[in-house]
Amino acid sequence: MRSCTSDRYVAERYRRWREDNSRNSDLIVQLWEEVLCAKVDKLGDEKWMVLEQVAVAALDLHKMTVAEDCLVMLSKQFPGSQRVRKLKALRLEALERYEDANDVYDAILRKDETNTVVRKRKIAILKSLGKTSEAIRELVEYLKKFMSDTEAWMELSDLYISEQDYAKAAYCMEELLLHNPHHHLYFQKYADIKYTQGGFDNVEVARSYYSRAVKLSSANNMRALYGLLLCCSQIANSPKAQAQKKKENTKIGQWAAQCISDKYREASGSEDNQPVEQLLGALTLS
Amino acid sequence: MAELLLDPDIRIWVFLPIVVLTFLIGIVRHYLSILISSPKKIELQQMQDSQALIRARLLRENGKYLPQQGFAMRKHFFNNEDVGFFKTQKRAPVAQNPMTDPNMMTEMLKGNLTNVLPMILIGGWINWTFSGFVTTKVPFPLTLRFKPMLQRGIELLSLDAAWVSSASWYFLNVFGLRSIYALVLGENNAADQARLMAEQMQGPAAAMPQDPKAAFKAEWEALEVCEHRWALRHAETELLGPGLTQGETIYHQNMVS
Amino acid sequence: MSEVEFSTRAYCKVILHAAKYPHEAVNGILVSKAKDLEGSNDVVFVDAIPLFHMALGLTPMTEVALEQIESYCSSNGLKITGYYQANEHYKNTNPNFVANRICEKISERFGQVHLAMVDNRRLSLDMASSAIVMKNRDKASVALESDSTCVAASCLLQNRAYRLLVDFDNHLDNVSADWRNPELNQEIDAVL
Amino acid sequence: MASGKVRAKVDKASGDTVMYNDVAVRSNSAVIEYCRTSMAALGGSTAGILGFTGLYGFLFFLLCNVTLWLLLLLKAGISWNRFFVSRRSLLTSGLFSGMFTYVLFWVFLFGMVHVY
Repeated sequence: MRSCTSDRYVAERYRRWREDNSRNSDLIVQLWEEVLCAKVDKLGDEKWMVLEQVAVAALDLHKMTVAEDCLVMLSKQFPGSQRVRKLKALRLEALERYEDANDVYDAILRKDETNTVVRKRKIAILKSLGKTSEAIRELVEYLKKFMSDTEAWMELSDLYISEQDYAKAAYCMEELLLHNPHHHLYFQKYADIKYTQGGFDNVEVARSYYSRAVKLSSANNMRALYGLLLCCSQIANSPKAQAQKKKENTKIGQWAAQCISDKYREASGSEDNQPVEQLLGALTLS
Repeated sequence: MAELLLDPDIRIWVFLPIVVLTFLIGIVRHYLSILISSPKKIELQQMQDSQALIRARLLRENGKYLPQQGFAMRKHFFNNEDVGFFKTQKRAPVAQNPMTDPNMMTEMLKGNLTNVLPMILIGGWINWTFSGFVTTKVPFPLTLRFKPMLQRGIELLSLDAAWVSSASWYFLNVFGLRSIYALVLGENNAADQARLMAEQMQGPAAAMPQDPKAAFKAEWEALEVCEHRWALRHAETELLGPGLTQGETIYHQNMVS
Repeated sequence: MSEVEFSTRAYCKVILHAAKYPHEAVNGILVSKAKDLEGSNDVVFVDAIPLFHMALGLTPMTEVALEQIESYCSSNGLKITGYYQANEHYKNTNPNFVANRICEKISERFGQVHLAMVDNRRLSLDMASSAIVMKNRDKASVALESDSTCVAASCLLQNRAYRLLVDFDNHLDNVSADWRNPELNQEIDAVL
Repeated sequence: MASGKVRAKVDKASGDTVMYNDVAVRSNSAVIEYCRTSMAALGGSTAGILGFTGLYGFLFFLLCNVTLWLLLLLKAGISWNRFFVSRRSLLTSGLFSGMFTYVLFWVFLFGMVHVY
């Protein structure tokens, strides 16, 4: 009885991870080996989803035997499936046989040219070969066809950041803002990029976006609060700013600093947090 | 009013079987349609068009969250006279006749096979097998107006409107079990005849792929008139509450007056 | 040519940080005792402070973190003397622009800075040899505090102690998570 | 990074923008729909077996609905506005489709038990 509830519980956790798209590879494989492996037949139709999930996680951890067991079961059940073929190609990738994997992906694409996952895998291969600029080029091509793929825009943004092309990275983040204009993390990241880009105007833009992120997260996003503080102190200290702007920014900066130290006081429970106070002193300028 | 006494055998051999049959047929239809329906194949071009349209719509709706420059760049990408996406991408008007496309034909055939055919067959069969029975009485009074609805198949003028004939009982079940199917089979199941009927009424026009050329034109027009108003102009003010700048505006007003 | 030595605590934290986020690049700061540095060319990293595992290339949070670490160091008699990074790529041990830029920034303020890269290929459960490569101009050689350092690191990895590790990103997600890692420090001391 | 699409709605009372997670809202209403259908079926069966006729049956339906509503509010607790957009729509939405199921079950069991 107890084991029955526990494997149901594990299946429940698996399902949640699948839905959230979270990559808990080591936990997935650990639970698989400890609990689910022997009882996978009890899961019914969900079995195949779990097997796929475990196979990917095992490949992530380079546990080839586990992955191969799953793959054998899956290909026995679904002999002609493209999805299983994709998993097999994933295994080839894990074995660093990129050429072979690429061939498999090409074959899948010939059958179904709208398979976005496979297209993205091909770009991922380029990335794992260290060919960042080629990956960027391919991803741009991909995005010309699939313009509302937010995941791809996100990846492109990160690739541009790693190439220090912040203006283009910001463009990609803008795309994410369009898709999800009420999510504070996107606003914060956009502001991060703008701040990194530097220059008076960009910092001002960053300040607006940090403020929005703070508002959307009801002042719970520490990064946005810190970012707001940084922007304000930079603007207020800049020789380009007029007196009134300086005053305004000092005020916002002080407000952000207040919020930050409130957060710390809340977390540490009334004990005064010396490094933070010092830091705020250092940042909040003359 | 004289009470009618019904033979208890009607209960076992007519009343109950209709309920059970309707329910089971719904379940079978659900699985049958899963069995024979093939995943819809989408053309790359079609996908690109629809994604571009989504992106343009989002730009119109949420463009206010971008800085001026970002918005202008995107608008230029879609709407520029020479290089804009909606201007340069030429799509052939969609073929009007679905009969020319063999894929469409088989899809339609399959749809008919699961929807229309069983409905006619089973409806007819039930009508034929269980015709002419008075099966039950609704526990609330009804006006005469309901007589043709509830007493299909029995033409008794003097019968109270609350009595239900077997054929009508079948139709009541078909419509009433709808939410039970949702409960048993989950949302979007194929067992729901009533929903399918509604689709049938609209005819095949709704199922046709939309014409990308017209959609591009419409989107281009909508985007053309869309102006950029930056929503974050007063982000800081909103954050701190009105106190920050209000003081200053009052000051200006005083200066003017 | 100077000698660089990692204390067990610093070394374990670097390794655990890399192990906690195997699919992402991680970076962090290495600190030494200020008084040990006087009149000596050799550097002993007594502690490591894990910084980020997401978006290494963006500066604002790095600035915040460096400010905080600086004030923590100055009040505890420590000094920032090094920077470590583990790349996202398995085989790549070359410092990228992020590493170079942060090192420049640090050396502007604190003088000489050592750049340590984690060699992902040498990370394993038994941690047979040191997985750290120094990438400075003067090619300093690396030493670990004692022979047991590697054993301790392997022990911690097997216990999955990396789940305890808190880096600055975790701290920003949840302010009550302390980037000084008092819990993990106890765990490391217990293993020794 | 983001979980589900977020939708905004302007709250008229305070003029504040309130964010909703679209996926979560939809899944909540699906669960409510489930409760409602089950309640209608069970309530209809009860009414049929007990032999309610005429107005009493409909009153019983309303009673069932209000009870379900109160139970849902009890379950949601003080922070109901974290789960549902409005409290009233919790009561009124889907009243008619629920009624159809209710009547069907009512007629069915009434017929089975009381007519013959």
